[in-house]
Amino acid sequence: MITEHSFSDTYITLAHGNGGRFMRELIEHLFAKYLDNAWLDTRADAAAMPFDESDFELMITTDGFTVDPLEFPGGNIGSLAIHGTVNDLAVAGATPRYLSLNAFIEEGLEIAVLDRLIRSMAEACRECGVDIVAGDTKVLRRGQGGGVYFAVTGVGQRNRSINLGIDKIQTGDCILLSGTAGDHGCAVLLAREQFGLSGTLKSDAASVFPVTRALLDLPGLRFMRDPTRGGIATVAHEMASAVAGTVKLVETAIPINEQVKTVAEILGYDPYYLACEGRVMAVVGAGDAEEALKRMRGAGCSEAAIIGEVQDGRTQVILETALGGERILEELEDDPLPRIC
Amino acid sequence: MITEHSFSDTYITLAHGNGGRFMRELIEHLFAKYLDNAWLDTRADAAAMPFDESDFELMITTDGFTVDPLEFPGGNIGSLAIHGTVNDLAVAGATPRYLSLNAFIEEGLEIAVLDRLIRSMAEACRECGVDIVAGDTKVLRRGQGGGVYFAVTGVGQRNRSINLGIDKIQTGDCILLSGTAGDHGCAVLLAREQFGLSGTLKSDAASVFPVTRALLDLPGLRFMRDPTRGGIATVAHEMASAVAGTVKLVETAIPINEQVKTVAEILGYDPYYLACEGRVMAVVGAGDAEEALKRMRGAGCSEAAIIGEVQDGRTQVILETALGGERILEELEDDPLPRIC
Amino acid sequence: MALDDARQWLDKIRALPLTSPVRIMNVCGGHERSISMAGLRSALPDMIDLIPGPGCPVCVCPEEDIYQAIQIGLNEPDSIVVAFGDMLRVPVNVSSKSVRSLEQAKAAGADIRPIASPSEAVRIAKSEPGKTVVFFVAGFETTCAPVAGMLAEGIPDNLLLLMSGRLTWPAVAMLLDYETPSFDALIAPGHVSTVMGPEEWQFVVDRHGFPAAIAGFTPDSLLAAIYSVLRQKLDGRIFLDNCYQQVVKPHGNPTARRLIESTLTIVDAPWRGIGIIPASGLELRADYAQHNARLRFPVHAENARKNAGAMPPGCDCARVVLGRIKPVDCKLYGVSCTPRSPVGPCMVSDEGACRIWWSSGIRTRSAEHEETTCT
Amino acid sequence: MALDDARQWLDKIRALPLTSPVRIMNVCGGHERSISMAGLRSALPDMIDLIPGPGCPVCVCPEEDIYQAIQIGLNEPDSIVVAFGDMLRVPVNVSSKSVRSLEQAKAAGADIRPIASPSEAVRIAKSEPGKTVVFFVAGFETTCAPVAGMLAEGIPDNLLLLMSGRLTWPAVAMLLDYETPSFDALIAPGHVSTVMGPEEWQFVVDRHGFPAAIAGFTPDSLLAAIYSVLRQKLDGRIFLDNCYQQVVKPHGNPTARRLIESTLTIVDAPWRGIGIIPASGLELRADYAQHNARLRFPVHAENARKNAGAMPPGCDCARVVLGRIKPVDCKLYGVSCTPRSPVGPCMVSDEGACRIWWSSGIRTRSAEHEETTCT
Amino acid sequence: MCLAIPMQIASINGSRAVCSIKGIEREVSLFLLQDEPIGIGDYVLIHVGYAIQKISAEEARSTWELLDQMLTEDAQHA
Amino acid sequence: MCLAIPMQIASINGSRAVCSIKGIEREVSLFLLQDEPIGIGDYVLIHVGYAIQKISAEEARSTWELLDQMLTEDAQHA
Ligand code: SF4
Ligand code: SF4
Ligand SMILES: [Mg+2]
Ligand SMILES: [Mg+2]
Ligand SMILES: [Mg+2]
Ligand SMILES: [Mg+2]
Ligand SMILES: [Mg+2]
Ligand SMILES: [Mg+2]
Ligand SMILES: [Mg+2]
Ligand SMILES: [Mg+2]
Ligand SMILES: [Mg+2]
Ligand SMILES: [Mg+2]
Repeated sequence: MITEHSFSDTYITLAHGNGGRFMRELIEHLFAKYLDNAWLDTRADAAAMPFDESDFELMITTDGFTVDPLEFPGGNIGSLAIHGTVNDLAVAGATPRYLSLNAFIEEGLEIAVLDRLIRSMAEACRECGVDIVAGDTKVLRRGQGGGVYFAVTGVGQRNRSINLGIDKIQTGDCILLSGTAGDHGCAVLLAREQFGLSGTLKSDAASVFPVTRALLDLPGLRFMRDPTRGGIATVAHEMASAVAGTVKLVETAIPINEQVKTVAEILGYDPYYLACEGRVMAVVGAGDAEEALKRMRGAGCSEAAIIGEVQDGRTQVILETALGGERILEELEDDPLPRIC
Repeated sequence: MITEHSFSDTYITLAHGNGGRFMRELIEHLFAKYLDNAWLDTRADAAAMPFDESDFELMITTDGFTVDPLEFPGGNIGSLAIHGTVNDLAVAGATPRYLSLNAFIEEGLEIAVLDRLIRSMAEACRECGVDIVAGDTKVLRRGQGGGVYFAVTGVGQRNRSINLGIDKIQTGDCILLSGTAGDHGCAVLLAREQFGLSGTLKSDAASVFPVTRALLDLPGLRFMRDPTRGGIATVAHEMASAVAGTVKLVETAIPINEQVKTVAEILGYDPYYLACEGRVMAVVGAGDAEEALKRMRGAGCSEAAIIGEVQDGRTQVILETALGGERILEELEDDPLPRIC
Repeated sequence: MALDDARQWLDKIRALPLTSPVRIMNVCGGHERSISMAGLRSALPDMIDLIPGPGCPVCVCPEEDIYQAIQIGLNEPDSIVVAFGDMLRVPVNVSSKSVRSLEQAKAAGADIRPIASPSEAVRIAKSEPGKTVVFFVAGFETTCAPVAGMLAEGIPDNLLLLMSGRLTWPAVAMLLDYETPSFDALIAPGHVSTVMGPEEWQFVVDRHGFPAAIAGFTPDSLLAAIYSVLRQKLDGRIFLDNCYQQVVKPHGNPTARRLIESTLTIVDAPWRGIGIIPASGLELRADYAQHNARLRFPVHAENARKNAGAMPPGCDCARVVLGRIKPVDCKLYGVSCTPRSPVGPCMVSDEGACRIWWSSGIRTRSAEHEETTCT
Repeated sequence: MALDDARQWLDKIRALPLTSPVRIMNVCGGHERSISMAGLRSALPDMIDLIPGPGCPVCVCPEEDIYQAIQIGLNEPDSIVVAFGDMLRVPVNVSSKSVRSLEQAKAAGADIRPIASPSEAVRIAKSEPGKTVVFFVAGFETTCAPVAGMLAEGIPDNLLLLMSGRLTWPAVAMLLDYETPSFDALIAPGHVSTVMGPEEWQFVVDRHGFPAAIAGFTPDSLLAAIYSVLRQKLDGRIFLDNCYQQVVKPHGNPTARRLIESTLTIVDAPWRGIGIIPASGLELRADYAQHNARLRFPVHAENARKNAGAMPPGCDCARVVLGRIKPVDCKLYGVSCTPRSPVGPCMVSDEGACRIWWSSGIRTRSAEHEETTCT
Repeated sequence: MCLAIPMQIASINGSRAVCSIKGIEREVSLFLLQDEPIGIGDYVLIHVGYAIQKISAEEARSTWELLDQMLTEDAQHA
Repeated sequence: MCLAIPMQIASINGSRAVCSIKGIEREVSLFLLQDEPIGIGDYVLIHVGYAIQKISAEEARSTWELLDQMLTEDAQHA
């Protein structure tokens, strides 16, 4: 049953696109309301659908990419668009195959910049073993839009025997993170040269397919997700809602780069809400957690860690602080703003 | 062999996105240069690729949609995005199945407007028998960008026995158009209320799948295309290049709405370059041309016409004028601008 | 119906006992465009040579003025430059890495907007009171009349004009004063005459003894005028025919002429590639000094800028515009100069002779037009 | 290391022989946030009640000032409003269909930009000479010192300030003057003291006999201060302790105090929900009249605007800010007032008591906190 | 140059009018025809949004038609 | 309120300095410390991009530590 929802806003604000609650409600109560069908699952990274009679399901995912600045240490919007799309297929348990690309380019963009972006994109495709098989470009009137937007759709195949899903999560499961949290969000923020800040931090943007492939045949694997917009706290919230229980994260267990911690302190941000673009959050039955950790590390994720667990209790995300206190990690309300307080 | 190309511009201009030569060169010498692979064909409406062992090929297409204004008589950017994507599959001979949707929404857009757009989108999906199975939204900083952009990827299936392509065109073939030319481009222009113009004209935006399905088993059918950006003149150019011959269009045979003619006269535009969003240009062996026309009309296209033919000669598009003179239809150089001369 | 009329005129022309080539010049880009759109050149007997003259206000607009408009857009803070769409792609004489046209200035960040009416300039100025709107006006009498109307009705303080108005008849007078005019008969411009009256063209007949006819822009009106000047030549009866009586009335539009006189003043003016033609320009009267962008802004053209006002090296636009050579006779035609990368202004505008010839499919001198040199 | 220290302090506190509840007020949102981030409330013995006081400059910023900043952004042509990020989401008392916050003004087209330093305000003003940049300054002494520094260094002509500076000690003095203060001991603000010196807080001890300690923002410093005031109370030895000696030096930062005195002036000032506290505001001195947005722009608040400056109906922020009730005691808490749709300012800022309590997971009075009424 | 097209006046409001042709309407200025008797239903020639002349019902013709006719009549009378 | 963090001065240019901590650099103003002897390597407390105080090496402590120590010493001496 679709229930009517009345939006508290009259206008779209940036908060409707930040991965938090406003965006979720916009998708649930507007897009999904109209577009609802048997295969559309707004919570899934990729959609599975019947297509042929063979052993594989066809998997489709799509993402739009906007970054300011277009280029940042560790990547650019071109490579990011490929990694982001491939990752959505990978965490869904699929092998990425084909991509489509839409480029919205702002009037006045330097061709040399575009050249670099598309080149990185091509490199990322080669590295990920995928091909862009359809594309389109539009040029936009000059705005404050930031030069270029990409929309990438990914098509992959998944063995029908794979049975992952957020609804497979159970109380007692362990939560793993394949690397440090928030590097991408923080690296992009630093690259903006706003607030007079600079650092040597690199984005973590990369394909997570090697990691997901390593985990895929682990019997206790329940669910994987790449914590992008909204960071690990937002994924933790999605897990808590799905299981109607408490997700407990342990502050001391979460790997966070020192530079990310420092920037978060300076600006009054919370690193758990900063985006990663090359990490996997995986939920695994407690008995398989150590094995999952070993496999993650074996796939090159030396900083992978078990960062929390799923518990009975109210639907919430709790952070156990270093002092043994507890703090609620609220659902992301809005884009972070620099604070003085 | 990929040859090096040096762009005459330093910056992207609107001309790089208008469907004309500048855009083609941008795609050939930048996007395709880097992204080249066995399946990518920048000239095709949809990409065919092996996927399973059954009777069908998987077809993928993608398009970005930007319209100013977002709503216009006969449609809006929501319905247009579906029709445009479905049409690219349809003219490639495929049956559209699944779509992915990316929405880039500008900060400040009225939610009520977005509501109307997505509703129209859903209606268009139902009418075309397709489902959106993956989606993503991004909110953009306020610019002059026009409120919302959509990127839609379409996946369809095509019987392996179907053998269409621009390279199948032969000298002597006839060219058909399924309805009046330029209605969409002109209706959008009128909806802008720029230049103090208004009219009752409606966009032709619609699914062409009924038309393409009706033509599909005609033995003499060589090629179909929807003449969108750049209009019928641009498609005629693509045909002329493919066959390395002359495409001759007959002015008196091309159905054009009186209002389109008038607006073109007032602003000094050429209607052959104005976009359609619900027409098919089909190339058919001369012997099947009358049958093709009958089928188009049978599929509801009462104004369908045989508008020209493919001839030996220089690679060019010639318009035979009403007075029996000849005029070259040049390749579109640039977006039209209102003229005083 | 007009089409049937056109066919009848065509038949009448074909029936004329022409024995030697006749060169008929038009001085209106609109005529040239109608000729080309209707395919008249290929439909008319070979003996008839239709020659485009200095009829494109875009082509003859001084390079310095376009440069100035570009620089205002790029450099003056909070400026908006508005211009008729035709002007946006005309190149100036700067290196190809610099900003060469108003359109490139727009891509480089200037606020440049194409308009289709002086009313839009006023509307934009009113809706952006914090900005200075500069209306770059290139145009002949027909276009200057609405601009004069706009001025007379009153314009907002923040609307300035960069006037490049031009009168057509002085250019034709200059061509006729040459020792060997490059044409044998004149098709006079219909809409200029609508405003200014047919009388302006009487001098062609009276002083120079050349056949002349005023034409409209439909094939039938153009063909009627072509028929008329051919008959004048054949029969030896030379007079100013008016083949566009629907709108070309005696004395034209007196109100428009009065408004032009009260707001604009006639000045000596440069024509791109031709040089200064005395008393051929329309500039703002002194009462409008506050709205004159030339007076309000510094001349952006650095003195050091090479080739300011000159034609690009190798470009023969000057002689093309004067009807002394045909486009294909320019060495750059189709070589370095094409609509894609125009060298001279004649290759830019839809009204430019070179552009029109290119669009008519004429690609090289040697191919179809060995006979085209007309000097 | 600091964490080990924190554990040691926690152990020392747990070892104290507390027999009755002690209410410890802090007057710094930063303290409140550190307490919440470190989970101190759940880690400390139940007997200890940590009470947030009027320590959030965002919460106490007058509604009229925010309304004024919004109206400047919406109505003054070519204006840019810059403010510290915290201020952007604070709502004013207008209907929910109107523009209620600076962030909504931005969505509605105003040019509103969050900044993280006064230097950015100067940089923006310099890079946009054609615009008027209005820096909306809400802040306590710590923040007013850099603003004073910015002014003393010299600012561009097009940079105006809308000053809502506030002094912290007069608010605490007012609380202590109540018949029944809502707390038993004070944690004094560390960074205010860094600038102004610890001496400002001596009156708490001397005049009122309340235990007091200045704390920094790490758990160890806060726990040291909590330990100190508890020991003071238990041992009956009342003094002003300084648990933040790294930066809180005698007399604070004399340069900063001198700059504040030379650029700003102390005025009676309204605190949102509290009313006017005498001599508690910092406003620009008369020498800076040219830069004073209050003087340069009309007061946008129409007199007709209902509830200007008032608290929203039903909102108990005033008593929350005064420490007289706890957030959960407000009837709107968690009902119509949540961080998602805040009614009062205390639910907006990350430093607002209601927001912090909500973030700590405290959802309803009846559930976990039946005992929370502290009046 | 001077692209202009004929339109019919549909409504007049001071010196502004809405003109139409074949279903397309355009807002135009009548300022240059202020001294002409002009009304709804009249055809005018529009250039850059301004009516520059009233259009009469004549066909495209050349004085030669008249001359030829006169000559023919003369011949018949002779 | 008054979020502030300690950083180390990496370079000084007039009243501006670049400070760093754990690999993050920030441009800050030293204007409020103009009367202090200050140099590269010093730690300062930064609030809204301004250094508001020099940081000394002390630990977080309470006067009670000192008092208790004195009391203990007193007791020992007694
Ligand atoms: S071809 Fe080009 S360079 Fe030559 S005259 Fe024409 S416009 Fe000038
Ligand atoms: S819960 Fe909301 S309304 Fe109540 S005191 Fe707190 S902020 Fe004000
Ligand atoms: Mg996705
Ligand atoms: Mg994604
Ligand atoms: Mg994902
Ligand atoms: Mg496309
Ligand atoms: Mg496509
Ligand atoms: Mg398409
Ligand atoms: Mg297509
Ligand atoms: Mg997504
Ligand atoms: Mg002309
Ligand atoms: Mg505070």
